[in-house]
Amino acid sequence: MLIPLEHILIFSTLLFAIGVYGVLVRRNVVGILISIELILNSVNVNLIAFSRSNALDPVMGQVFAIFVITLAAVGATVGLAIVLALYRIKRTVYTDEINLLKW
Amino acid sequence: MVTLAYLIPLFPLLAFAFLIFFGKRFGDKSAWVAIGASLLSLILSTPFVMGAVQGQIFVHHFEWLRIGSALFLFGFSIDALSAMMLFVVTVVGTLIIIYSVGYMHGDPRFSRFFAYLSLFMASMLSLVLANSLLMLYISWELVGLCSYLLIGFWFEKPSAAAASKKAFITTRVGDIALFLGMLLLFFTTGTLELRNLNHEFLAPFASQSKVLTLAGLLIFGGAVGKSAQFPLHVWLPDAMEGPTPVSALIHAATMVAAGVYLVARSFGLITFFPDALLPIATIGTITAFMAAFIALTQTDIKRVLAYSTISQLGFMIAALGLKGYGAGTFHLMTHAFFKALLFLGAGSVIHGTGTQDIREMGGLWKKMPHTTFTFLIASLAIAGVPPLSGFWSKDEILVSAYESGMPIFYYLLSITATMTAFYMFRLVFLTFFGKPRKEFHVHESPAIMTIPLWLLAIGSALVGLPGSPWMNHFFQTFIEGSHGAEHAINLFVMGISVGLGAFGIVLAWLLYLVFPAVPEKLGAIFKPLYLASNRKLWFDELYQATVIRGWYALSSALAKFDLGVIDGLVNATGIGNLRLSDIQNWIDIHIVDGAVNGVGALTRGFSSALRKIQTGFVQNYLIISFIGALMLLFFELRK
Amino acid sequence: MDAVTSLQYFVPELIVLGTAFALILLDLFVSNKRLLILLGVLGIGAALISVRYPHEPLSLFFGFFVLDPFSFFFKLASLGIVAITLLASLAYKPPLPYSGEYSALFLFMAFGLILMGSSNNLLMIFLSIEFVSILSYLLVGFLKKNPQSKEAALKYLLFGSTSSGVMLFGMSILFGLTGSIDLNMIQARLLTAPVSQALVVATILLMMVGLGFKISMAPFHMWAPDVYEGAPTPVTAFLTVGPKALGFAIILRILHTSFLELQSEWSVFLSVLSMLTMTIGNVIAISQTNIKRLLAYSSIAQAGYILIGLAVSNVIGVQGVLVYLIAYALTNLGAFLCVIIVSNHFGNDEIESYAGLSEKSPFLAFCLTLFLLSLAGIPPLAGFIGKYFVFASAIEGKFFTLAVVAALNSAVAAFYYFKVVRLMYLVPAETKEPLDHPIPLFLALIITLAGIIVMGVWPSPFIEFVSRALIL
Amino acid sequence: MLNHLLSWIVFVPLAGAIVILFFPKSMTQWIKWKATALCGFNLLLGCILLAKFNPNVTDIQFLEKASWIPQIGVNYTLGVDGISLPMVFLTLLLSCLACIGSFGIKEREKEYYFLYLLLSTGMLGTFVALDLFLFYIFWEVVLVPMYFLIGIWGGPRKEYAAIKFFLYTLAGSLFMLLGILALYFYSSPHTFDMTELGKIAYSRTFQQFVFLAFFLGFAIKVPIWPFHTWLPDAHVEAPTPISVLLAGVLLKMGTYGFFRISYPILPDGARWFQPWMGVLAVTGIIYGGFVSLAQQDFKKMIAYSSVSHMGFVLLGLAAFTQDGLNGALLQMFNHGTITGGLFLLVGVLYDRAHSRDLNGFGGLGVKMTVYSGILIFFSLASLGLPGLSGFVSEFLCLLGTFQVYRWFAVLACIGIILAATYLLYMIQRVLLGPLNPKWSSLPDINRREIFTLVPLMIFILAVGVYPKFILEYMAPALTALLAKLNGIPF
Amino acid sequence: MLPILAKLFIYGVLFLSLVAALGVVLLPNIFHAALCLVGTLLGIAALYLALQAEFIAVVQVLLYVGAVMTLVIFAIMLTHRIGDMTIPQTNKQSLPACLALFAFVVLIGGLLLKTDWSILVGTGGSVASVNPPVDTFMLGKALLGEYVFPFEVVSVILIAGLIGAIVVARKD
Repeated sequence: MLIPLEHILIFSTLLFAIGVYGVLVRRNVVGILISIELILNSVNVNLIAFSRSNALDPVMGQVFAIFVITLAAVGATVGLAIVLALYRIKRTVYTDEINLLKW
Repeated sequence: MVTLAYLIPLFPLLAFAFLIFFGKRFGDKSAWVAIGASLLSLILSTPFVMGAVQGQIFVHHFEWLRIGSALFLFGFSIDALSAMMLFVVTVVGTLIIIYSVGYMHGDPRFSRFFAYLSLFMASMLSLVLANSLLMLYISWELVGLCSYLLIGFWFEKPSAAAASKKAFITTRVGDIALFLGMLLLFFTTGTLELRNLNHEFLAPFASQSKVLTLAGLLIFGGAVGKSAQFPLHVWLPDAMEGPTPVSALIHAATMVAAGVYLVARSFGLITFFPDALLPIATIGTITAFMAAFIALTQTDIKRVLAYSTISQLGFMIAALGLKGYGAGTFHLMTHAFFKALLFLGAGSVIHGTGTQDIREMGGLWKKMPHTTFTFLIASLAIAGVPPLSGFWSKDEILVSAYESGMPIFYYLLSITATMTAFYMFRLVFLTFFGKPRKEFHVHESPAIMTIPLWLLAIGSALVGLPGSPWMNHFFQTFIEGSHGAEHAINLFVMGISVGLGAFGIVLAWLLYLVFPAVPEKLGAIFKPLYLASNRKLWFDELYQATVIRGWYALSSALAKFDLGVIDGLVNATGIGNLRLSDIQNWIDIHIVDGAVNGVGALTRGFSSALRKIQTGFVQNYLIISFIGALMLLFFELRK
Repeated sequence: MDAVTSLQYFVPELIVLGTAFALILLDLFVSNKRLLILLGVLGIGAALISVRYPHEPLSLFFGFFVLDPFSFFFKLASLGIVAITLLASLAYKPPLPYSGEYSALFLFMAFGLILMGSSNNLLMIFLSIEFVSILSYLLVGFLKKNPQSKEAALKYLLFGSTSSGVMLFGMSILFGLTGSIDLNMIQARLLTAPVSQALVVATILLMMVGLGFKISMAPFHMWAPDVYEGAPTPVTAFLTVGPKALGFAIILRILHTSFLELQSEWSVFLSVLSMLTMTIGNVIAISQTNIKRLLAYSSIAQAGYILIGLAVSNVIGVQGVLVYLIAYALTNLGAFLCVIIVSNHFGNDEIESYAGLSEKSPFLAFCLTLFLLSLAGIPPLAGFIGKYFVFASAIEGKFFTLAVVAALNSAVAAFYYFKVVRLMYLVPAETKEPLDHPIPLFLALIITLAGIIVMGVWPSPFIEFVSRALIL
Repeated sequence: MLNHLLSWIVFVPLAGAIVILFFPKSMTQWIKWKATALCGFNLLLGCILLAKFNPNVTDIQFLEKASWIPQIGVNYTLGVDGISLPMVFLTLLLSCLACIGSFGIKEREKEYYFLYLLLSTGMLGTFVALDLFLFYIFWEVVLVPMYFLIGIWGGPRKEYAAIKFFLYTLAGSLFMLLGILALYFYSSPHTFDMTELGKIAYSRTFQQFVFLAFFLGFAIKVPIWPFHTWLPDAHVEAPTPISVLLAGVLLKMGTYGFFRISYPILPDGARWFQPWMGVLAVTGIIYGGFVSLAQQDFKKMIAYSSVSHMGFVLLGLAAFTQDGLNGALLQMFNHGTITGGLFLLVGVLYDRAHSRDLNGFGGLGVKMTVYSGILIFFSLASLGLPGLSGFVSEFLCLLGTFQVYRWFAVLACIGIILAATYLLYMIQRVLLGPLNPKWSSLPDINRREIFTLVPLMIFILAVGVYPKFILEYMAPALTALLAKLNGIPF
Repeated sequence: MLPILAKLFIYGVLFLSLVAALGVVLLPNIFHAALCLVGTLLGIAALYLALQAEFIAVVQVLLYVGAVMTLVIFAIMLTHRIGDMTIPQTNKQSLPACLALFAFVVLIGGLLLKTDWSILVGTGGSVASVNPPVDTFMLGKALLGEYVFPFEVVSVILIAGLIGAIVVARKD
């Protein structure tokens, strides 16, 4: 491995944090969805890194990562479908304008 | 055969039960049930009285209640004192019931009246016969109940309704004292049996004199309530709201005397722990004097008699307190007769004139000869004119006071005796003599009323004789048993007493018949004194202002407290919950704001900027959750 | 066990999947769409019949699907819950669009729930949770032209995806720490390898974010009221019960398989969260005016009670989680069935609509009252048995503060449950027009009602069932 | 049937309730009579129970035991002893009378009688259950019908009163549940059986805590000052027959709990709490009396008088003496009959006048002679007139207390005076004085109403005149209890 | 020399990825943000290559950069309000989010750094590469062998998700 595991972990943690930040502050729902992709990617980075170093079975982490990517795709699909459906009714993609349900 | 004594109170009780359920159907005839019952009691009690006169004691009891080691026996024990009371209650009671037939004629609740009277007879008889203090207490309360019911018999009158309540509650204060005294006695000596209240039995408990003195005083407290002694005397004058036969029977002859009876009953206890004697004598004397003083200026015929009763009861109590056991009980008996007679006479007058105000009466003697004559006999008796009954008994009391070694008692009681003679004859002169001050269609009462009057008059005249030297102080020997004191005649006291009595009568004659204008002037001159007497020393006002008002004020204050504070607290927690809910809700609404404040780490300006954020905003939820998770992380990793 | 031999033990799941695919196909040909939902119910029924009690634990598909009494319990629970939900959906008004797909999605959901109950490694846990979540997002947003439904779906999706992202992050670190995704192996590795306990606890917490989201545990409960309110009522009924129950199953499995040695760590924060959850749920519920929202907060509070058993995690506590889940599932489904009938009639879910219900439809009011009483934990109904178990576990485990807080909470809870009861019985109705009870709803209502009464009066078989399920 | 007499007694009303559920609403007459007949039948069973009961035995009789939820050690255990028997009988009697008294209910009869019978089952079960779990279930079962009975058929503020009653009691009973669980888990082997638990010597601190938990549950039910505020509201708003049961039976459940659970199982805790019991009792007696005096509402006055009278029960309990315990138990019975009767009487008046304002009446003694006679009778019994039952029990309570806490007994006597004050004040305002013309056409009490009152009067009089006959049932069991309390192995 | 250059290159890529990620969350124009995401994803793919996970790298590029980004941009185009560029793209909770995340990074990062990962694998070296690189063949065998069950489950999820997505998003 070219770089120490710790550095990769720091990278993924930062990526995760940035992703969460995006989720927390992005007004646009699509923006939030792509921020979630950042989170999932940070997870994948971890998984791949660990599968090279610590895993009992090197395949394990990679397979996990593949499934994560797949489910991220499904999640994105479903999410975008819902966003589209909502946009059709409310003509908005801004979270702070989606507040019929409250209290 | 002895158990027949149970029947004595039972007959009136059955009469009561019969009358209360079926009385209405029998109308005027229902009275005869009551009369029959009390006659039966009278007849039944004769052998017991006779036996007691011969020195026999009848005892019988059964187990009423047993809780662990505490055993309560009910039954009767008839000794001299009970026999004397039995005699008085049955004789006077029967006569008064007969009299009532005439007096209550035409009343819509006629049968009810006799039902109550029967109940009273039953309770009073069981009080007299009771073998234990507990049973006595039970009967004691029951006579109180009858008194309540009968005072309020004409309950449509608000004053009667109020008076009955006042009577019951005031006496109940005394009853509580009695109750506590009873408990104290029970837990100290382990017995409530009245027969045990003698010196032999109490001897082992001599070391506990403080407790038992207190017990004695508490028992006396019961008598204070029941016998209308100072300071609980206020109920008795008001009790005159009841029908007059009731006043005669309950509030003159029997029930009020029960207090005296109780003190006489516990005489063994009181004398064994003599510290209690002085307070008793003092209360008695104060009552006697005070009541006589008030009686001087009353204008309501029954009220005069009521205060007179209080005064006479004070005499008896004082006598007992001055160790004049024979004197007190003797006066109890004589007083029962002449005071009953006085009340019945007054009843007859009221029946005839329709008023109770003596200022409106006058010159009734022509129209009501029987009433007048019997009334006069009774007045002479109470004024202590020899050889009528009152003379002998009152003289005994004065002798006791004289010999007590505390002259103040003697002086006060003597002055009281004078006042007694004065106010009684003021009453007699104003009512029956002089000129009629108002036109009435006066008529003499029917025979059914006058016959009891006459019978009682005979009694009033003669009942004192057994206690006179002519019969060798038979009564005193009888009542005090073998260990009774020697009775020498104190001629000095006797002379003074007769003189004072005569003085009172003459003074009354002068003031009310000869110079009828003088009393008013005197009243004006001694205005404070007059007012004090006329306004009954302001006892009612005082109690109203302090005790009663305080009582109700406390009550309403507590009620408000209950509604406001305790309930309020409960509701407040409920409201608080709602409030908390609102707050929580509000947090949900202004999530960031709330959370930010909650975290307390973010700047103020930022918080005010965040306030504008709308609700239902998913990223608010997310950040809350995220911060929550972070806090958990801190919480877990702080170690 | 390899994949082919595993299939013989996989019959119920295959039936469920087969029915689901069949429904998608049949949707093209069958015109009576209600029939499709009914078919879904029948499929579930068939699956239920084919379920066998595993006398010895089996690891199917190379250990990716475990068949043990615990998963058996949750399999039955999942199938039952989905069946009742489908029955409830049959009579929902307005009729649900795309009934075929709807029914199929629910069958997939049943499969997903079974997977959740049978997962024994991080990968399957992630997959099954994500599966159930994705289906849930879709079902919540199933109503056409209904902004609330779509909004709820979106909120659910955003919250859910983020939470599973956080959970995944935790899982990835755990994977790094132990080198394995198998729960048993993780436990073994944690015992032998010199791992930093702080980091392990941190990963537990990160995973609890995702799992806590599933069971609507505070502070990850915020989505629940909005989503429950916006979703179609049968879906709400399902969501308050199904994913929540299976969420508990997974938490139970993870904590008890991998992290039993760390119990002193997690039981503290779980008991704190338990108190927080029930208090928030109960207190906010008081001021609600919409019955669905009220029940939403109530279900948050109920999760708080169940968490007691989990936090204490003694034998009676773990039993309590399952017993409570049965009771809660029956009761909450029943309550939502009543809500469906009422909202079918009034077209809204306002609590005011319940005024005088006892006059219009005495049976319905009676049922709803019993359900609410059961939720409040009044004996002799199922809810009390559940509450008894969790209280008992707290007392036995000496979690006295927790017990007292729970007791106080129960009293508070009774207040808002009785708010509804009050309206039904104490407030006169404006009209006397009776409500109609569609047969499938009525049937489901009878099942749940009988369930809570029988379980309350004679809980023995249920407890027996639960204690058998806990032979892990 | 005789082998399972207690089960019959408990579940006959429940069976009746379920049957009623299946009858159409319109058959009101049928439902009404059926419910009454059931209550009467149950009372008959109660008489058989009374006849078959052996008063000389201290042990539990008519014991029925069956395994119910073996996994958590719950048994179905029923039985009566001298403590519960009077309560069972009282419950049966009042249920029957109040059922007849319910004929005045004119709306939603089906629901009413269903709930009424359910309530009966709950009350009876509470008194005969010997398994703590079962006890708790019956205890809670009482709450729900009560909520509805107050809430649906009550007065103007019924909703508030009903929910207040419900939440208050529920909160208390949840603490009791915690106490029950603690008893269970700290016994070995684990058991809910009250008799078995009575044999276990728990540590002192444990007993104190658990005693407090139970105390909360019971104190709210009794209600002991200051937990009493639900009572006036509930009483005032409840319909007459329900007030009767509330005062007559439900309040007894709380004090019964002390007799059945707190005292025998937690004697150390009880001893520790003894002085506070006394203080609360005396406070309740005086406080209740004073507040009662200030009331304008007839029912509220009687409600507060209940606080005062139940204070005597507590006082007797606090005494830890033979007399005190006997007095307390007897006072429970007597308060049930007396206050039950008073509530029936208020109901009679309310049905006619539709008012309970004490100040608004006056002079009814003229028009309603029989009524006033009966009212005076009950009032006198309530104020502790000797010869009537109230006196005997108050006397015993005071007798018991006097040995231990002399000043408490003295202070409690203020309560006796207060009782006279507020009751006579009530009589004065209602019956005496000039007749208020507004009420001049009120009919007197009718036969049905008299019929509901006469049995109570008979009991009041009988107990008052010769209390031994009822104390004979109670005394042996209480002797055993006292021995346990004083630490004598029994 | 070469390893150092490679190292520098990798670090540079990682840095740029982070910058691009920041762009994703910070850029006001959502379209730019999406493009930034592509950058991040490519950077991560490069990292995978460096970790010798070629298959994953390829999947990353194909699936993410290809499919997902297409979808995203498609959605942006469908829902974007033309001329709305002035609307702020971030909400007002950026500061608390910032602080919270800073705390999170410090906390978790600290824990991660404190952990001695080398001990866990028992090699003692600072740069641990104990596992051999996984080639595509091994992955394929695993996916259709040991991991066939999750693989099939994912396929079911995909179907169900797609059907559901169509139903939900469908115009009617």
